[in-house]
Amino acid sequence: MSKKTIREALNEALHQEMARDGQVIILGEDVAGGHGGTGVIDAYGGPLGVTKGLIGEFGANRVIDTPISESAIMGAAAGAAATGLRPVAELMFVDFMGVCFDQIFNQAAKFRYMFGGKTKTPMVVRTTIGAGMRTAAQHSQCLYHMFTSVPGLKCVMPSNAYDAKGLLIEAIRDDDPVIFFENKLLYDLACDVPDESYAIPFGEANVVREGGDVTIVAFSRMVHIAEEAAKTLAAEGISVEVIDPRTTSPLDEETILDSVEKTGFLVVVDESAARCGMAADIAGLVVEQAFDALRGPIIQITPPHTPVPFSPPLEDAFIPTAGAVCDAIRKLLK
Amino acid sequence: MSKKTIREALNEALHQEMARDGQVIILGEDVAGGHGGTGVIDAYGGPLGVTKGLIGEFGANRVIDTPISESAIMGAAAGAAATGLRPVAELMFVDFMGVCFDQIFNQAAKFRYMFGGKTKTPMVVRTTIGAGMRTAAQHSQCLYHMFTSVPGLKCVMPSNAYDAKGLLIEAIRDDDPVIFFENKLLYDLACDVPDESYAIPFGEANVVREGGDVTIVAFSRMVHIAEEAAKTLAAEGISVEVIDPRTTSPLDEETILDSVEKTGFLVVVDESAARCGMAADIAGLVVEQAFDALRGPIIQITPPHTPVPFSPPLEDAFIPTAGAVCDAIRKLLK
Amino acid sequence: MNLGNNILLDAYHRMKAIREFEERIHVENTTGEIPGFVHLYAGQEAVATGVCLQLRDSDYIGSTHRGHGHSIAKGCDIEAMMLEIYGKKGGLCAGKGGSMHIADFEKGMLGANAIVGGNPPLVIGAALTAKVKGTDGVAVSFSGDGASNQGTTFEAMNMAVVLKLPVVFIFENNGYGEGTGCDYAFGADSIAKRAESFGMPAVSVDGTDFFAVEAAAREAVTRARTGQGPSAIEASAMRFYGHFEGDPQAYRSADELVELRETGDCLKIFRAKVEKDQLVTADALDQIDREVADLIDEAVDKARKADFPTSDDLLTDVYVSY
Amino acid sequence: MNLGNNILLDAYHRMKAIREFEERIHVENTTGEIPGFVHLYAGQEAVATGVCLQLRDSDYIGSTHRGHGHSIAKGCDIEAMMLEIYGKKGGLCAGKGGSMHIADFEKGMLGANAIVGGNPPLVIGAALTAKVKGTDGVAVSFSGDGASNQGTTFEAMNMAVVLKLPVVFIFENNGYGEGTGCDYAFGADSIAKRAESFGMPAVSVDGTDFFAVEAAAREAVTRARTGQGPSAIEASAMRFYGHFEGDPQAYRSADELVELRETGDCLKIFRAKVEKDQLVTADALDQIDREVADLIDEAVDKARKADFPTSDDLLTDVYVSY
Ligand SMILES: Cc1ncc(C[n+]2csc(CCOP(=O)(O)OP(=O)(O)O)c2C)c(N)n1
Ligand SMILES: Cc1ncc(C[n+]2csc(CCOP(=O)(O)OP(=O)(O)O)c2C)c(N)n1
Ligand SMILES: [Mg+2]
Ligand SMILES: [Mg+2]
Repeated sequence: MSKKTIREALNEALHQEMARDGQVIILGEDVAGGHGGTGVIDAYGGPLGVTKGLIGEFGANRVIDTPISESAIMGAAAGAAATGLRPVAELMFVDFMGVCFDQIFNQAAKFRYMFGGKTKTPMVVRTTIGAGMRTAAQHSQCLYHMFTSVPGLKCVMPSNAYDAKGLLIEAIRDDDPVIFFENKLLYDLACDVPDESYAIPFGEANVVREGGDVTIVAFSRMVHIAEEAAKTLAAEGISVEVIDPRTTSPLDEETILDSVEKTGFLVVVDESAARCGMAADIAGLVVEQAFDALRGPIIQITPPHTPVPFSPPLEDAFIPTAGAVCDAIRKLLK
Repeated sequence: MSKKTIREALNEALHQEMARDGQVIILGEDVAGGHGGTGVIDAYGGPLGVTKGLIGEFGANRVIDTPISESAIMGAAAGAAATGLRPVAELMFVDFMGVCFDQIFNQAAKFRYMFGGKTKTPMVVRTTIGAGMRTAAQHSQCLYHMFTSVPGLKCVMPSNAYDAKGLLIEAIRDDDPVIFFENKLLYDLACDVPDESYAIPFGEANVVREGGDVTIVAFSRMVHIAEEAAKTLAAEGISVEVIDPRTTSPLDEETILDSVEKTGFLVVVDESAARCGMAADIAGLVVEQAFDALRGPIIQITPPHTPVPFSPPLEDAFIPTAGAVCDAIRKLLK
Repeated sequence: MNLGNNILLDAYHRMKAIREFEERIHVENTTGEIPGFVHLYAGQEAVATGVCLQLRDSDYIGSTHRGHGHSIAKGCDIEAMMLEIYGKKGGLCAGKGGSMHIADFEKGMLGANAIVGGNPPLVIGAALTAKVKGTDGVAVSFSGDGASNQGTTFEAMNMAVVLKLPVVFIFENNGYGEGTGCDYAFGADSIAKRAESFGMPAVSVDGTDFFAVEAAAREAVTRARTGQGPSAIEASAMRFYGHFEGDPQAYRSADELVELRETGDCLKIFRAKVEKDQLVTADALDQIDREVADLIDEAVDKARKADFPTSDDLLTDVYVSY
Repeated sequence: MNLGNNILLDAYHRMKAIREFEERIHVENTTGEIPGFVHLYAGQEAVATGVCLQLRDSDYIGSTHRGHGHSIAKGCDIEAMMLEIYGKKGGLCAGKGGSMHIADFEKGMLGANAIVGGNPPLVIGAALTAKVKGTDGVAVSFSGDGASNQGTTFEAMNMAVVLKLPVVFIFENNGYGEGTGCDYAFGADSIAKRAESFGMPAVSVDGTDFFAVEAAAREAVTRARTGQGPSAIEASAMRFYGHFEGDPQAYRSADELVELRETGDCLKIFRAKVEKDQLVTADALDQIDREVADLIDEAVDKARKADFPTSDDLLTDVYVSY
């Protein structure tokens, strides 16, 4: 056990799974990098460094650099998964889903159902999400609400390094297509992570913080915003329960509903979308399943219905803040 | 004024707008059809007949058959819109969004914002939605929840011929990118439609039926399912208000909230998705904005979280039914 | 090369089975018992057959919306296919897929595909499996002339060359994509030449000539199987029926259709050739005709009588586990 | 063809302005004041300039993530660009777009584009406008070697040929897509040949030779302007810096970078040529150097001092009306 960043934890998970199972392969743009250049191979190791060192250990037959052709990458992963491999494909930024979504949502996601249960598609798509890096409208989105709405896909979004490793190992071993969302701003966040291999089951929320007055459900980096808010409010005597579902599909409905039964108040903090996003999804679940427990409106803290702006003050105003969460909760409990 | 089907109403809207404004063009696969064949031109007039006759009147310079290249079609429409035309592009089935979504959600939708308000993109994407035609998992989806979640897009889904004509004319005249969702099962549905041109503003819900006991919000074909349920329940003494928002983005929040203030109960009937769909969106809105008026849980009647199945009994079980709506309301009011 | 009696009879059997299957669906479709869209493959039988004859069960093919022919040629069970097309529980996909999604992984049939250009990326994935595992497996993508203009198809071709994958891209040029002529929708002169410019060998063949398709496919499949990378074949053969059943085909002249039946029928052409060269006897072919007719009769009969799935089946098979 | 003194000075001014702009951002970026990703165009100036010299304000170009050079060559205001890159309210896009989204419709700059392969479909749309309206407008798409493998790019090429649109596709082969060599990612031998197989004239030129680019672009733009349809140009010129600022470039050898500066500098090559042939005086070029240096100084200075937008601006400009 030692402190590892999310980047390191993911890299370790990939190393361990590739060593364990020869069917696991990696493919994507610059997952190694350097092919066809005058410098060294593994020059990138993934644009954000997560796949570094894998080609050295497992070779170019299993760590496969591709052209910039996302439909071909996702299709190759799906086709390989259906015929006996366990590909981990990289979609560099989730914002690029628009050039390859068909292979994910119409092909991989639907194979098993369309074919009457006669196949499985054990692939993982690793992709990055999140605003805050000043990368503007086409490199900062979360978009996991769209994937969550697709039957046949599983959606995973770790908020810390321990979960990142355990969930990625689970994703690789899972027999269904899994979309694994990594928040760009969290890669350097470290915590204690066991050296040995372990898997965290999907559909089991992490109660990050227990509390009795109000429930916050938050995803990915927003978990940290929620925790920050919870700490501030604790000093004011407000006891906040923070739930990190970790996977949106499957979703641990029970933990959320139980918490609201206890607190009577719910705030959802989510970066995906102001409309038809995860916040609405959770609110809709709770007002249908736990109405009698509710003692006030369900508050959705999301970005506004705008693209992600470039300029720092605009982007900062775009992303949900702990301050906004605190304000909402204070108002709710007044 | 005479009875017209939705197909005829849409065709008339296109005729009138093309005649009125030389900047309006149509492009897509087989919007005329017959080019390069041994038979006649306008052999298709749109795969579902909506654009029939237009090439005869406006010529191949303005009614443009394309290769099967949806990214190029949507991109061409966006690029043309940004440079001075008003393209109406056809995406034959919304299920094909996966091969061209980038041009819609990252390009057309975001131009204005990314470019600081210095451009406009007046394009319409006409597309078909809906299960019930036994066309299975890749030709039966609704998916408008995904488009609704995208800032910069407007989303329109008429449920009758009168609205179809007025909303399509509005869409063509609108200066923002509009996605226009036509339910395949409604094309032959007729009602009185004025011969002259008229526009229906976006963001104004149609209260299809007034009632005091419970509010139903329903979209596209589900409006008819809701009406059917309302009729059945009326005979049992339950007075149902049925709201057809007609556009999901912008959304007429006020009409929905006012209705729930009056009735205290809400059921959302929607075919788009069981997760992160329009039903959750509306439920989330209402539990945040009209909590105090709510007298019971908000019920979401949607298809299950499965792809659309092919076999008739399965597909019939997949689509929300009036029976299910009635049951839910009876239980709610008990 | 001399193919030998058994192979020729096998080829004729597959082609005839496809023809009979499609002709029969054309008839049965009018009863209203067949749900949804069907796209018939009749006229193009020599292509699927000439190609699939080169393949083993462990090789994979990816197909299109017009997939019955590929499925039959690859060895899918005809009865189970017919049940699927009727939406019955005993169908190859338990009634959940229908005509546009017939798949049979045991037979190396990766699936019909209702997205034009949907299958080429998937097929390179199947080829990648063979390459990574070091088997001598081959994967074949069938696409139409229309699909040859879809971006996904281009990407798959380039990636196959880059990764030197054991793939063959078959482009079936049947003259039309829906109601638009290939010559209109295709900017260049030749699908084969365009494929070649992606860095792989490519040829054009007459898709109504089984022997031409067979020879080209043999070469391409051998190339793939021996680690020499991808190739492409453009095979031209018109479809006998409309784009889908119910298509009035106003984009085609009556003359075209008459001439097609006269000069473009791959079964007639095959029969004429093998009888003339005395490669197989007319009797043997007649015998196959009868067998196939019985087979299809029985398949339709069983499909009509079989049970539908029930609403209990709606929620199963979405995930392996959830 | 003799270009004349004015044109040559104009060309040098544009190229030098691009170079200075990029070199300066390379330096300023280390201060931490420039938000986000920047991708520098230095090394490829002759391409943007040789092409954009053929264009009018009413013609359109579509660009990439590496778009500063195209923007400057097309006439975008340098100060407003710099403000945009610094995220300031007075920027060309009001600070909402940044380096990867610079656009200026008044100048026919349809936008940088952060999606690889994003612009070719849009550019054919601009060309469609010209065709439908019957103007003699032209639209030019700039793409990288990496983007040449993206499906959207292929689709745009085919559609442009089918509709005979006034488009020129420029492929800037700078040897790399991110950290992957073009030779690896590209299955065929030549981007130009592949483009040609789509049914349009295509040539390869040395992208460090302004005169070669200029001549090829003139021919292609004239072809488009006179209704003869699309063409393609592959122009090879390496980028001087990393893929993005901060890229350690381990995929490139030190030798490559040294040699590049020595033999692949389009500005040096231009200067040597025009001075040797006595087309313009060294003085005149030096004068431009000074002007440009001042221009960029001032732009950086203004950009640093300018105001950021405020949170009030967050919600505006999503829709024309909502
Ligand atoms: C992405 C996509 N676009 C459009 C369609 C509608 N569509 C189905 S088949 C077809 C024509 C395909 O033509 P071709 O590839 O030549 O195959 P053929 O039908 O001739 O066998 C079209 C346009 C689709 N299913 N998917
Ligand atoms: C669809 C998509 N895929 C991947 C990326 C990430 N990316 C940005 S630039 C780039 C390399 C592009 O290479 P090339 O087209 O040669 O342009 P260059 O950077 O050399 O100018 C990549 C992979 C992206 N922005 N969009
Ligand atoms: Mg065809
Ligand atoms: Mg490059």
